[in-house]
Amino acid sequence: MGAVALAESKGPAVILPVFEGPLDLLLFLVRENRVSIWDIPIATICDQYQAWLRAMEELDLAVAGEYLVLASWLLAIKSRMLLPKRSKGEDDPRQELVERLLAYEKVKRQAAEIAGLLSLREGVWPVRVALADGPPPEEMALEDVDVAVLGRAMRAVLDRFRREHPPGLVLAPLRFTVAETMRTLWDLLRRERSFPLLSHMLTRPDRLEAMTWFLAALELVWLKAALVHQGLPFAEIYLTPTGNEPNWEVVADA
Amino acid sequence: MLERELLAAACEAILAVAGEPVSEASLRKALGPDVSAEALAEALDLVRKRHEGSGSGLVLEKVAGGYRLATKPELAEFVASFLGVRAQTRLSQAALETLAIVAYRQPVTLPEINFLRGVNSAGVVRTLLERKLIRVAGRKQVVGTPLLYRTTKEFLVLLGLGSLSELPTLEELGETGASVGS
Amino acid sequence: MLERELLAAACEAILAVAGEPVSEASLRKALGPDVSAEALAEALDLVRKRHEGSGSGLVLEKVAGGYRLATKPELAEFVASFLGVRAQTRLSQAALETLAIVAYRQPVTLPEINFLRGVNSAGVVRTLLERKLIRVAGRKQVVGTPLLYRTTKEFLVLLGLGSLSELPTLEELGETGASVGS
Repeated sequence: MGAVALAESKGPAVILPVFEGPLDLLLFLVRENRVSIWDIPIATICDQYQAWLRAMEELDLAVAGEYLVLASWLLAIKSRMLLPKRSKGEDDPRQELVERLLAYEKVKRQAAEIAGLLSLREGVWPVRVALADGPPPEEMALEDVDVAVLGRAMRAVLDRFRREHPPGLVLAPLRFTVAETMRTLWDLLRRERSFPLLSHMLTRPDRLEAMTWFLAALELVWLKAALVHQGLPFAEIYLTPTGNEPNWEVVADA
Repeated sequence: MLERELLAAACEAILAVAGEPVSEASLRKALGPDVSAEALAEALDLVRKRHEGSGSGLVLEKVAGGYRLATKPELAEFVASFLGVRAQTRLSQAALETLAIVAYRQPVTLPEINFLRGVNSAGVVRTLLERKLIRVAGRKQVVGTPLLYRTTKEFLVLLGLGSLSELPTLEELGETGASVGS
Repeated sequence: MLERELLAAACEAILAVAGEPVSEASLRKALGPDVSAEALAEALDLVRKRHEGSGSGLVLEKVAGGYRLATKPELAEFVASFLGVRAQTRLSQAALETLAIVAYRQPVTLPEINFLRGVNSAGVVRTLLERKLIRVAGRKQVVGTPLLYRTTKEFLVLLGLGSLSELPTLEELGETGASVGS
């Protein structure tokens, strides 16, 4: 439990402990009031608990939802305590809370035991003498392999794969649509009668745009709206119109 | 006797390169089939004694079901100064509590940890996983099949324990009805 | 003289954790400003002598960058034998990655593994087969009919899983602590 200085009405300068959670705060209050954990004066503790929450809020300490859940639980117990007991055998409404507190208190003592062992071991370093032929390769003992290790290895594979295979054209934003380019190309063909596809493609500033022109040309040929001519391999590719205007409604839907 | 001294030297060399506890079984496998358990025990005893004097900076430890060489705690300040670290990074109270829950109740799930501590401990669990103090050990067959956690060998090494059974037990203060201490 | 012995012990501890040659300057820096060059030389001499006997597995060497502790050359065979034994119970990063690919993408072929990892993984696949962590599960009906690999029952036991369906997704593992911090 760390501590934060707080000026409060109770005294000149009160130290506000920083709690690990609502159970920690509740344990603190039980101890502060010097009451038995088996017979907690719920009304008093409930009021103090809420006072602490307000103090924490005023200090802008993040009050997690868990604190509020316990606050409403305390209120529920408080109101049940006010009801007359229906029968002698009825459970004490505080029973479950006491069990939670005892279990948490045990966790805290076990944590202290572990902290104690750790402090004894501070400053003990494993010996690792270098090997004559360089350090051994990074390996992991089989018994240390768990699903978290396996998952990390898979993520490493996938991350590396993505780095080495940047996304292709498929994922690029649709700045140039094939349908629109087909329309433009058709208009050009009708006007010019012949269109140098290759040089047009090669002078596009954008690879994606060049691809779009190519796909648009293929589409027009497929729809029998244009013909392709190429004199020699690697020479200019010319497109000429056939006079069959494509059905633009169908093209737009495709 | 040379044979015994050679065996001790070989053990020391192996432990010095291992950097982690080595089980008796692994040592015997590495040293050859003729080395009896008694001979190994004698050799290890020789190594331990050789380092007991104040002239040695090392110590033979029995941790996590094996043997390892470590630096002597009383030399910590020199080693720390050389390595440029103050001490090994301390664990936060939240991490200690979570580690205690896993250590004493393993195997345990995140919902169980959250319930015991009264706060969401997912971040702490991940820190402990990254520090290799706990590991995932399958799933619990309940609704949502949450992952189960256990402590690791590294946890035993860090605490200097031979096995989990050496974890300190607590007197059940709560059951006697005594008021709560911290 | 105790002071000299303490100095020798501190030198030994530092050299034992360094894992590489340490210069006299670094040693003196770690040991403190009062340690003279002569005192350091004496302490190192003490360390050297302590390891000269046949009972020690280590040797103090003076190399280019300074001093270092190494295993004695005549014990190399034991050290190599130990490292060989240990390698059988360890997985390299390459093996771990390949195992992860088989686990998450099974059934999977070697060409598919090679494609994902970007390197030929035939040797690693063989290792995993020998360790019984993966097995052959028929052939893929594509050109070359490559063998298909799957994980084994031993793999599930190692991870503490009842069945493959319990293998957490990468998203689930990533979320193990995405929320509340420690």
